[in-house]
Amino acid sequence: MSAPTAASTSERTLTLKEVGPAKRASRPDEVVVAVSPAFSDPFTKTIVDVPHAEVIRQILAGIEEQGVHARVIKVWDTADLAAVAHTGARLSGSGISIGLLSRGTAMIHQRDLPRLSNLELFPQSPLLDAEVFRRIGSNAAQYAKGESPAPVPTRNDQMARPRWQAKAALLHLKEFECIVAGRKPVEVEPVISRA
Amino acid sequence: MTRRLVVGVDIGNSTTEACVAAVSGTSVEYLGTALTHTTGVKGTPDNTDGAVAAVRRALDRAGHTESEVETVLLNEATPVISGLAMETISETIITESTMIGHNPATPGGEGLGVGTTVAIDALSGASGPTIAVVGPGWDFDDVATELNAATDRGLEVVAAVLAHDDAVLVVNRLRAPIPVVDEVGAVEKVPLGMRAAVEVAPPGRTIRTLSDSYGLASVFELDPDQTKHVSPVARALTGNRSAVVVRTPSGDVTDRRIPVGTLTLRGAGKTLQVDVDAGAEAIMEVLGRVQPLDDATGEAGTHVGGMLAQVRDTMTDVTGQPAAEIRIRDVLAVDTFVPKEVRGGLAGEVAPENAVALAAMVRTSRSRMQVVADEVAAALGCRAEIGGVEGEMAVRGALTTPGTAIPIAVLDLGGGSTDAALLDRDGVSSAVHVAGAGELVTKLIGSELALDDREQAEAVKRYPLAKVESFFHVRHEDGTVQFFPEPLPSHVFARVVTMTPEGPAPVATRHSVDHVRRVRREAKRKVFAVNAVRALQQVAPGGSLRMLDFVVLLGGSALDFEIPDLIADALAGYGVVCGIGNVHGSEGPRNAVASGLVDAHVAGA
Amino acid sequence: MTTTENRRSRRTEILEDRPVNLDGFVEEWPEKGLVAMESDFDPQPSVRVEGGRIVELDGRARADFDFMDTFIADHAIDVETAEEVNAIPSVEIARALVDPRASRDELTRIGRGLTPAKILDVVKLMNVVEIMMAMQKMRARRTPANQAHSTSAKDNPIQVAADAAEGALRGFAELETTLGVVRYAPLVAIALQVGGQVGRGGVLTQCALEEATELELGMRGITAYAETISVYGTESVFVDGDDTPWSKAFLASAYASRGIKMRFTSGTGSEVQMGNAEGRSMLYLEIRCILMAKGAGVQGLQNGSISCIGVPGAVPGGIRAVAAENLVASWMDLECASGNDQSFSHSAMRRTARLLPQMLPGTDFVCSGYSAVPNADNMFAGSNLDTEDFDDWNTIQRDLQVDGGLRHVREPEILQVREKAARALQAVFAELDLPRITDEEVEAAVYANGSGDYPERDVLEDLKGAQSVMDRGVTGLDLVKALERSGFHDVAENLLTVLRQRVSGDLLQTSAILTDDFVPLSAINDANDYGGPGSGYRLQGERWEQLKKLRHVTSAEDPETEVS
Amino acid sequence: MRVSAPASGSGPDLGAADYPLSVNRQDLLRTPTGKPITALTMNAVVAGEITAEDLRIAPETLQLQATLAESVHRRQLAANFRRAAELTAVPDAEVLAMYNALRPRASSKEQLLGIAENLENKYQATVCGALVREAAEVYERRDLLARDEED
Repeated sequence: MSAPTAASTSERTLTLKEVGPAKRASRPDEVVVAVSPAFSDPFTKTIVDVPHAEVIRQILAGIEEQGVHARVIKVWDTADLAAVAHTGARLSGSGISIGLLSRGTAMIHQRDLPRLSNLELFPQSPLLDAEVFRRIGSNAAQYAKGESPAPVPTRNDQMARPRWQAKAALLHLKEFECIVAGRKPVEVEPVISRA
Repeated sequence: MTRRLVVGVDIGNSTTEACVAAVSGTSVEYLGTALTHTTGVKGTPDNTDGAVAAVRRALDRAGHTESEVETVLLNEATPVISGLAMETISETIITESTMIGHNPATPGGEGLGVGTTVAIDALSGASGPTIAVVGPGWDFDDVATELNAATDRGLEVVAAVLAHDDAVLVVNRLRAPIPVVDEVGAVEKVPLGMRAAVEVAPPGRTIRTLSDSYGLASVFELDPDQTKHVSPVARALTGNRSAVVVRTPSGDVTDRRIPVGTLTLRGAGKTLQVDVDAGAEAIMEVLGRVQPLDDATGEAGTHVGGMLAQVRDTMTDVTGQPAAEIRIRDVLAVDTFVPKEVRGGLAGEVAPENAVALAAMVRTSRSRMQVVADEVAAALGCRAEIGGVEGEMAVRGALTTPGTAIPIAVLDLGGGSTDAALLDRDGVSSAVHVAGAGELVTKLIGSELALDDREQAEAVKRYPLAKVESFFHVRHEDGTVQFFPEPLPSHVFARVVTMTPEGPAPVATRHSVDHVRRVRREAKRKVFAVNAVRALQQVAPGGSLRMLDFVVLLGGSALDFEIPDLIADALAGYGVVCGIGNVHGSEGPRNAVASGLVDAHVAGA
Repeated sequence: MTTTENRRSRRTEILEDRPVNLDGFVEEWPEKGLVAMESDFDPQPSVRVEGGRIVELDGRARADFDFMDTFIADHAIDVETAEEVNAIPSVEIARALVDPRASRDELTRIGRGLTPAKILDVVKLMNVVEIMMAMQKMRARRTPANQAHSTSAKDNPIQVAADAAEGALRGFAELETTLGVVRYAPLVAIALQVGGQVGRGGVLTQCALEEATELELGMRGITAYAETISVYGTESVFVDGDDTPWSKAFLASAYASRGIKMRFTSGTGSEVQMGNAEGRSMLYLEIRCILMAKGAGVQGLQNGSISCIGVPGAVPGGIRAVAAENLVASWMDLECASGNDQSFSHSAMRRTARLLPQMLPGTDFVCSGYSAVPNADNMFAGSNLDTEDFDDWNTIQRDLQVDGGLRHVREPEILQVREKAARALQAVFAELDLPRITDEEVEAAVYANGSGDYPERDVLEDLKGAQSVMDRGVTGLDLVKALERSGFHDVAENLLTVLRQRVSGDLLQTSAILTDDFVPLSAINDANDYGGPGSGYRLQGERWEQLKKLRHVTSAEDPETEVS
Repeated sequence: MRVSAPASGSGPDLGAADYPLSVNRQDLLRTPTGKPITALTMNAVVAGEITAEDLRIAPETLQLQATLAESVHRRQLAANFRRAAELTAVPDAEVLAMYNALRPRASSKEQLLGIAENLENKYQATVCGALVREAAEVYERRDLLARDEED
């Protein structure tokens, strides 16, 4: 069987089209994906160059494959992962959310948890690839269905520190620059197009 | 009358108990008890450390010092070693990749599609009803685009088989939905150009056609001979929500027995042999014909032989008795099943294979308790003597349970063996040890649930189950709901948990609470209820349980939340009063032997 | 393909493949504090005293003080001398730091009155060699020492005991452990203590945990000191860490009240890493941490960026700033455990260069965690140095004639202490009724390198045993009794002597360690008296003879043989 | 060189030459139970005469170490030892509870002042009490007292 077609490797781009203020939904079969202020604009890829288009596409695919509905919101007034994720969880009909920072760091959160807690945390952004994002989406959807998914295995690399610690700090600072204090979260429609 | 400080010590298989008493004349005042792990194998000099530790700790609790102790009383403990082994005795094999029978969590579409298997990148040359086979590396968007394009060209694409977990995604993007089975890891092994069928049932249902022999016959236009041949395939697919069957010239699904060796049982003047793969019932039936068992051996070079040899070697190490003199005096065989990956499977299919678990038990006549007594005496600077045989002492201790009377039988439910003892009206006592107890239960639970963590299997055995339904409530296995004022820890969210004293602990399983509970209770029943009857029959007058009036349960497993009930149920038909020991009306099922030793000492003095 | 646009030279390809290019480097961004020590956004030094109180600090009036300013002004700085010493031109102070004729006492007197910005102003004038010159003089204890990490990826107590014994024998004065599974802590802490006292009587041990458990193990005498008490340079990050200078100062007194040695932890880069550097340079914020520690009255500080080393390591001059922060800790008269304790670079050359500014002048603890286990077993996420580097370290000591606190030990001696440590722990576990240690495990411990070389433990039983240690209230004294009863008289005596030290409080004084003869050696009775060439600590005599030994040295007498 | 200590402690004059006390001034060292440090022998341990309580530091010893620290110009270290001397009387659990109460936004001003009073009145811990009072004041100014509604 041959390799995938060339089309699949061509770059996709992501636009987050604002549709209005993010509201609390009541449908129990949804997962909210909450992204940080700089996600998709001005940043377009994670710390290890996974395009944001692919991050969102894989997370949404993971959710859809489980037969669960997804809603994407952008959080403007904080770039703290736990706060971003918890904002999403409080708006989510199922109470389950995925928080995402521009550099790729991710977290699955639940409405009733304290803000600083989480269901699953993926702190090592350099180790997150498309496959992991798919599994994060899939697990979040399974939590929403009341199932018990096996946690996505987290990886660890002692040498991530010398390679990525400073870049992560830099991306973090840049993301902070994009915070709009006092601006409420906005519901967005992810538009993914192929170049 | 002088007051003397006496300590009774019971060295058991896994725990050593001590009980401090002040004795003056015939009056006994119990001052304190303590429990430690037994050091070394019961009945060997290694026991000294644990015995001394238990005495010291009990004294500590009673507020006394070593120098005040007059006598330490030890039980005559027979070394008992138990061994466990488990052998899988059946195996499912798929040849020529005939079948994909795994149960992906999320297949796509619904219905049955019958056609010829074609690789997705060869669709342009295909014709007629086609089943697309999609390898790894294909993105779901691209798969959907290809399939839609093929349909637009007029190709009749009736189903698809995917490597990745993409079925719902692909179906959602097709203009005309088709049944799709996904997560087929070894999809490249699917034979191409063959007639095949893909079936997906609606959510909550199971497939109808491919799990039925005549359904398969209709799909593949089989004659009666061929239909006989495919019936194992149908059987293997029963209960699945989705399946793929490929018709190949000699493809097959077989279910074969694995020879794992022969067990030779000798006793009652007979020597009988039984194949272990014949199953537990056959083994226990043969065992019944050679009671009392003199020895058991396994065929050399087989797993059974290896296991029995290992039990014997351990015994040689601890007693110094030559291996040739060591006798295996009891065997318990239990039927179980082990989830195993199917050989030849394409998607990591797992089948529950039959297995037999064996517990074997060895005894030796050569107890070395006198050495322990001498060493204890030296360490504590007091007298130490062997105060009695444990079975008799246990009965004596059990008799202090309010509401009991002679004749009385005790059942000591331990870790490695289940022990029974009887005191009859004539004051004659007898005792027996049978193989299989708590450790075997843990092993059965662990393997049937495929838990690779013994801690979790142990927790499933010990504590009731619940499902964490939100951060603030759990549903217990009996259906009741419990609320919590503080949120539960996040790692138990949505999981099946054991309700341990430290709070809910997750069980790494996708099975429901009901399933886990069934496995747990069945494991306990297969070991303890069976052994209770077996052991009591060996001490009961004439082997008849009806001759028993009172049965008292002792030992750690008597504290279990359901084992006493399971045993009581098993004994209910014999008109026996069965309950949990409460030594001296206060100690529960603990300390029967230790306090029995003190009582015997006082009575004899 | 015929385009040459993307063609690279063979040499570029070779350079591209060098390990150093796996490290990450970033440009400075001073507005956000992503800058080592030279920033236009750091405050200018100033101080004003009114009515015995500091009312202005580094350009900020008292009404505008954040809690770091308040704590430093009220606790760290000598009000009587502040205006006087801050008026001394920075260049004079910097030169005095380097000048052997200026005494350490005089410089600590000046240091006691300086503001954070003034201290920064001084060290900014110094290049890395001058920083090393100053460190040589300002280190509190005359004799340098070293600290080890002794951990196990499987939290295997037998491994920790054996590696602790070997580490102690190789020369580490302090041993630190931590856990993968926190509930294992009591068993691993016991193993560290027993193994350490087998390797060399008098070695001090520590188990890094959350505050309450760490304090409890210390109170019981199962561990001897504590270190992981983190402080930060901005108010917001301090609060994010759920502490304040007052809570940490109280905790410092709590440790001292139980006779337990303790030091704080801080380091450059932590604030910017957390996104709240308030526009200050990394070193300026670290100087605030150092003064906060000083004001709390804690005897010492672990600094040198520690777990944030990837941040200063990625900016220009970052490693110079790290050397400077160690210097400032020493100058402020604190014990300094000087970093080099976290994985730093893919490049062996860079790892060594990062180490030299502490190793060459010597510090109180050159590494605040040299991994005395393979890095794969290092539960502090890997160190700058591990067991594979022992022979390199010993050779560098011999080449440059510097004392980095370690020595080469012949294998038979190492095997002997590893076996004894495992046996002693086996006996202690048996005495305390803890899960059995088999002879097979002891045998494995003698010859093992990492956790994979040991038989698997029954984790469930171990965790039950660990819980029973806590429930039964087992103390250091119980370990002494268990060792004595099981015939390990010398080890029992060693441990009892260490425990007795907490009654005297001698180990609470600055930079205290215990010698082989159990004599407390601190900045009081072993005060650094460096005064230029020929003075201070000199590697000579018996110790130098020790350090001349390596694994393979050709005999001069008989060149066909080796001495070791 | 012998430096005389400032008069803040009431114990003997101590200087650098007295250090280490465990070697040079064993005469000054007692356990909280009143035993001389020389009584902490292995024989005594084996005979069961030593308890964990004997292996703690006495407040008097912390005052001695404070005097020593002052003699070598370590003012803050000495102050810490004097606070520690006061805390020897406070039970372990209470020490930890006080520490937790001092964490940011963990206590109201009244709660902190209550802790200070308790330290001063129950344990005569005036130096520690002052530290807590100071914290209460700074926390109020920096908005670090407990808030009614915590998100």
